[in-house]
Amino acid sequence: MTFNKVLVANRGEIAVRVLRACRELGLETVTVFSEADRRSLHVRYADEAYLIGPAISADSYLRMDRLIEAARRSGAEAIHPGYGFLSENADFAQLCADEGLVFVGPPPDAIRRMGDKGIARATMKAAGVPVVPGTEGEVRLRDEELIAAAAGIGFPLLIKATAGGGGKGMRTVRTMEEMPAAIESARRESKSAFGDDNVYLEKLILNARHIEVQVLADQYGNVVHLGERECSIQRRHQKLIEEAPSVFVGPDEDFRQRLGEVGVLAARAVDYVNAGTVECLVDADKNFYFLEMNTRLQVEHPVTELVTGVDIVVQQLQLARGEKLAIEQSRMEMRGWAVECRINAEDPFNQFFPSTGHLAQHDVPTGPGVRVDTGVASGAEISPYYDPLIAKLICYGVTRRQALRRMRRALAEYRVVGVTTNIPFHQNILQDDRFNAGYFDTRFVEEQFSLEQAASSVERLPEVAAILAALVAQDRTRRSTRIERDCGEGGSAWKRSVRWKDLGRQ
Amino acid sequence: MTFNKVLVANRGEIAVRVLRACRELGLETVTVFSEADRRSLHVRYADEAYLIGPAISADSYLRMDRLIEAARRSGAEAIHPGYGFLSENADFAQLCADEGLVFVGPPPDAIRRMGDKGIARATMKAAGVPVVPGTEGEVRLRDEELIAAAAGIGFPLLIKATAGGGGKGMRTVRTMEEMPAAIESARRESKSAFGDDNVYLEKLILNARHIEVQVLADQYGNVVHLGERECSIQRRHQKLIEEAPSVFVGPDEDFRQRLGEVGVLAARAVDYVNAGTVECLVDADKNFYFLEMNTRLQVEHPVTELVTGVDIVVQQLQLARGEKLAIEQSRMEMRGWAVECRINAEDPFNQFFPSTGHLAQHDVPTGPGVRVDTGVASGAEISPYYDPLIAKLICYGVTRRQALRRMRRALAEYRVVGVTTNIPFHQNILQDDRFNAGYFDTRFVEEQFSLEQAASSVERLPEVAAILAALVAQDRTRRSTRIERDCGEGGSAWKRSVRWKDLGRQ
Amino acid sequence: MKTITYIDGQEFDLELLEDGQVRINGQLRQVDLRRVDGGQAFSLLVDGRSYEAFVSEDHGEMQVFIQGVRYTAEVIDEHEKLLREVGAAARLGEGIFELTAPMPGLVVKVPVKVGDQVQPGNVLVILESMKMQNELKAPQAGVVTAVLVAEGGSVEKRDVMVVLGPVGG
Amino acid sequence: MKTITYIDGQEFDLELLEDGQVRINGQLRQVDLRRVDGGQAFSLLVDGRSYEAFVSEDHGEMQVFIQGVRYTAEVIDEHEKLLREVGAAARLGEGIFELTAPMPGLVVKVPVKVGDQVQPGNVLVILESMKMQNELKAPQAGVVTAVLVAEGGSVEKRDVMVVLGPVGG
Repeated sequence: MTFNKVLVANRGEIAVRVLRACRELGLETVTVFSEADRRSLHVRYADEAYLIGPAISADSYLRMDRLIEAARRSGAEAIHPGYGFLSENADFAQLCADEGLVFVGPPPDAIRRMGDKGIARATMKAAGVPVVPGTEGEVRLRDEELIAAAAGIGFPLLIKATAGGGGKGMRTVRTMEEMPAAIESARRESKSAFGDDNVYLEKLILNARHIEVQVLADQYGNVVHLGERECSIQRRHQKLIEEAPSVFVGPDEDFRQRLGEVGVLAARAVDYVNAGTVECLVDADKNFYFLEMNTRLQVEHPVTELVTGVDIVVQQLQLARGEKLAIEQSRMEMRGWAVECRINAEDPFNQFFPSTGHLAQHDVPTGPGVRVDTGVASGAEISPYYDPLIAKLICYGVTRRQALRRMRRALAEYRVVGVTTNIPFHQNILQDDRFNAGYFDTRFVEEQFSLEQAASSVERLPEVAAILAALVAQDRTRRSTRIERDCGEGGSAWKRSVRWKDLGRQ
Repeated sequence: MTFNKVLVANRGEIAVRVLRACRELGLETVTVFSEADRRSLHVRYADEAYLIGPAISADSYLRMDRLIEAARRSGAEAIHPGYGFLSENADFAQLCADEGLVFVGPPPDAIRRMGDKGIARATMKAAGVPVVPGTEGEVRLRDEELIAAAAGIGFPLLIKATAGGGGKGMRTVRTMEEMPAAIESARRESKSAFGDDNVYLEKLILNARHIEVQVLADQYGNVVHLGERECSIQRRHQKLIEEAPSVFVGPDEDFRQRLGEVGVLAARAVDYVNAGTVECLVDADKNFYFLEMNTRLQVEHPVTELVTGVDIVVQQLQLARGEKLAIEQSRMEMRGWAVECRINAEDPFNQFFPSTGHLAQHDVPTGPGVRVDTGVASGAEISPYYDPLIAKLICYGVTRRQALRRMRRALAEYRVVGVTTNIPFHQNILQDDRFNAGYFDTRFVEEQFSLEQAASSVERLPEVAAILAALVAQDRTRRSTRIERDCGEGGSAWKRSVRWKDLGRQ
Repeated sequence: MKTITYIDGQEFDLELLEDGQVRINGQLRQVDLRRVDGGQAFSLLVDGRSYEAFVSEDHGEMQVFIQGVRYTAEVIDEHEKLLREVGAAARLGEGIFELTAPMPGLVVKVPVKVGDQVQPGNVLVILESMKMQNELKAPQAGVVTAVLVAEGGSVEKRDVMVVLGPVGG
Repeated sequence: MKTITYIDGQEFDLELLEDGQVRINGQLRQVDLRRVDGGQAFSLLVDGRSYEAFVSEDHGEMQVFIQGVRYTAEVIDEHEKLLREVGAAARLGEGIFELTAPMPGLVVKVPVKVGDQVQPGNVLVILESMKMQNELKAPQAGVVTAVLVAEGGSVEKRDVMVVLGPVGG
């Protein structure tokens, strides 16, 4: 079960994150890349890198055969799938096992049982974990059956795709009248996104907060939890800001323990091994309901790392090579506070449309309490083929207040030129009194927060902009005058750059 | 005593560090710069910036009058001196007070009493703090008196300048015969460096480790210590690698407490206020001797911040505005391990000569457990006027082993092009078995470590270098061929860059 | 040098004087601008206030970023402003477009003639400059109402070459 | 394209073939080199091994940094190697220096004549190229033993212009 060479079957910041953990453990590293990613950081950081296909994921990062071939060719003995792509694909985990490769993740059966939401809910219910009331979805209900069940559950409710994720195939329904049309459109979306139109119903928990529990499990039946994360700041079911611990759980250690125990229970119910996350919805009365278990490394794992001191990716690698869990639950404590902002290449002022192009400048903040996990550097191309996450900015403080202060400072230092990012969105959320006081739920961004309104309070400096623009224009005019004169005489670019130093090197 | 606007009377990484703390506290910031520093990060980070003179420190950063004037002009109400420059100048602290400005540091009298090493030693001895045997230096001893005292102290011993620092005016003497000449040269060096030729004698502690204690004190008589740092990895009395806690103190909590109490005792002895550091030499038998007290923020303060969670610069600002110390000694604990490598622009393979020039590339490592404090960015000029410290790379881990692993990983990721740095030195120290095992003292670098020998074990890749050089040369040849052809015909630089994309954008 | 600078449409009269002085809407400011890296990053001091700024130019549009806020900027000289004002009344809302020469050059080809109807993206003039042929295209649909240059002729920067009027106008 | 590449004095025969193949000392390697930012940073893959590398050129000397190690590189073609070998026996250890033209150009001035003794830094030839006058200097002390160009004449790249012999040699 031991291994010395790991293939990272992913890209972007998470590939770099995993490569770093491998390097710290002294493991050799292999990575793969699509044609769009030849210059990416993960290619530059790895000991070896192999091209596996064109930009489209289906033809590269999702090609199991090519991943296995790259592992064979390089002599890698283990594969870390990161998140997304094949990370929750039970068939891929099985294929690795069949090929004699260690899959750095849970056993195929655990992935499978947690992968179908209906089965997962039934399993959890049987294990005594509370689930959101709804149709358990083990069977495929017809439209009439769903409509009949809806009356029992009550409104508002959610229609969700069993194979779904990321908000796809999901509909909120407030009255019985809306049901038939909502079912039809959810089925259609699910069919097109996942190839399966099966849906189930779930009670919509009002004022719910998204709180999740990080668990680690070894092959010998030991399971621990690393406390909770709160990810209620979402937009269309996409997490944007995460923290550990949860401000809602706060100093209620008893509640924290109960949440943690749910995480452990869920992991035990499917004989889980490796790192996983149990997601719950928590209502205002601290009732919590199992949502789903993510059988992989989570984007927001760093906030837990900062407050527990545990390197979750290092743990994954150690657990995958058969080591016994070295963490004792009783000695585990959260210290301080960590907050993560996902820096996406998208325009917060224009419906969060993805922004692509040449990342001319990417200078990340540094200094006390600041961690940045990124997969891009200045000069990178942000392509339209993959998700818009360019970096995770994570700040730590002894208190939530200090962590948020540092986050504000770090966001102000962050420099991105070339693509548009959601940094202004984060800056505005971090100025919001309700956010700072901890009063928010999963609908906060969509229902209570207005970026336009928040942004209108930002100081504008048109006079400074005018001075800058005029000076730069003057510089450019002088420069182009010289180009004309010099090139007319056969002048060289070098000569011009030497002569024109008024604004400094270029 | 309260203030809303702070002038940072420094440059480089420490100015940026202080600016960040101010920003996190919501304070307005002002900074000053010499003509050599117009483009520096500290100028770009501050809300306001004022030119105070030419590159030479004596005409800019050391000009008290201009600093006071800049504070007046900007309306700053407090001055943070950083380290170096005027940070330990009692007259400057007094001048600030006279001008109604808050000096973010200790009272002038505490600076004065700790500033003269002789007085400091006598004060400490009277307070019951052990000092290294030697002449206390309150009086100015003549050569004959020094020679007579040397017999009583025994050899080897050190001749040290009372006004000294950074190894200047310091001589190691092994026999009585060497005394006269050594006194003369130490006096000469001290005279030229500090304008004072007074020297004193100190027993040379063999196999000593440099261990220091961070203290914080408020205006109400409360003093706490934040545990120890070890700084034994030095070269010519210049610290290169620092850690907290000390591997030598290790799990001996009793010893740790005794060291801490010495720090508190020293601070109390001079009615200290604000942050300070008490430096000790510790011999193999855990006897410790007071060396000196640094009455300012220390370069290596971040390692303490990482293991205690205390933001020392924020504390300085809060203490300076008269707040009561909010840290209780009994609740203070060190958690995990932190290591700092000072990244200097100097050539470790050529007698550590300073390296200056255009810093074409400065890409710092990021990711888990990595903190970087720096004052330069890509495009900066490293000038010969100031110290060679371009960045501090600080890594944190739950254990020393993990911190060192992360440091190795981070050093490997660090990219500097344009100036030579001591990164290879750090990489080699971090490969050294004795260093990793914790067996070292202050003479380790000079007596037991050979960079040339260590470097010879580094993997060389001449074949890869050859391939790279040939391809780049080919690219350049093609490019210059085009330049000749195009410019002969009046071609533009733009055209070439559009046509030639084989290796990518330039 | 006097310029008119528009920031998100707001007009500023700007005069760049000697010794780092700038007169903006009548107010004198002490200004110091430096490029701080190899590219688009600048450090700007205005009466001691420090700003880090970035400038990007794309398709002739200048964008300025200061403290995370983006401004669209346009800098013209007084002569140009006058021309605009004179033409403004006539052109306002009528969809008139004047194609001006972005640089001095030689007119290689004019593939349109008066009366032609053009679509956005249609080439109006091919201009050779620095041994490079540049296709200058229609930014909007319209009818060619004037062609002021001939193939083989040369133009100076900002010379009007082709004028488009509104379709059916 | 065939080259001889020296890395810290060690010689490599290198042939750049099509399709990213390189033959180095007889061994075939699959190579993929990309510039990864605007400047001197490269990503190099050699038979799947990934290297991040930096190249800097200063006063004609190429330096290569791979994994924190610095290599001094020189790349010449076969013709140049032959020339060097022929001259090598004669020059070896004798302090002979040949000033070659770094680019095609016009000889503006030759401030030395045969027999002159020069110090390092003394100008030997002023060469105009691309409207720029370049002062080409003596890298070492020596006596001028040959001047092969005349003022007003032109040279091609690599033409020998001035030869220095050892002082008192």
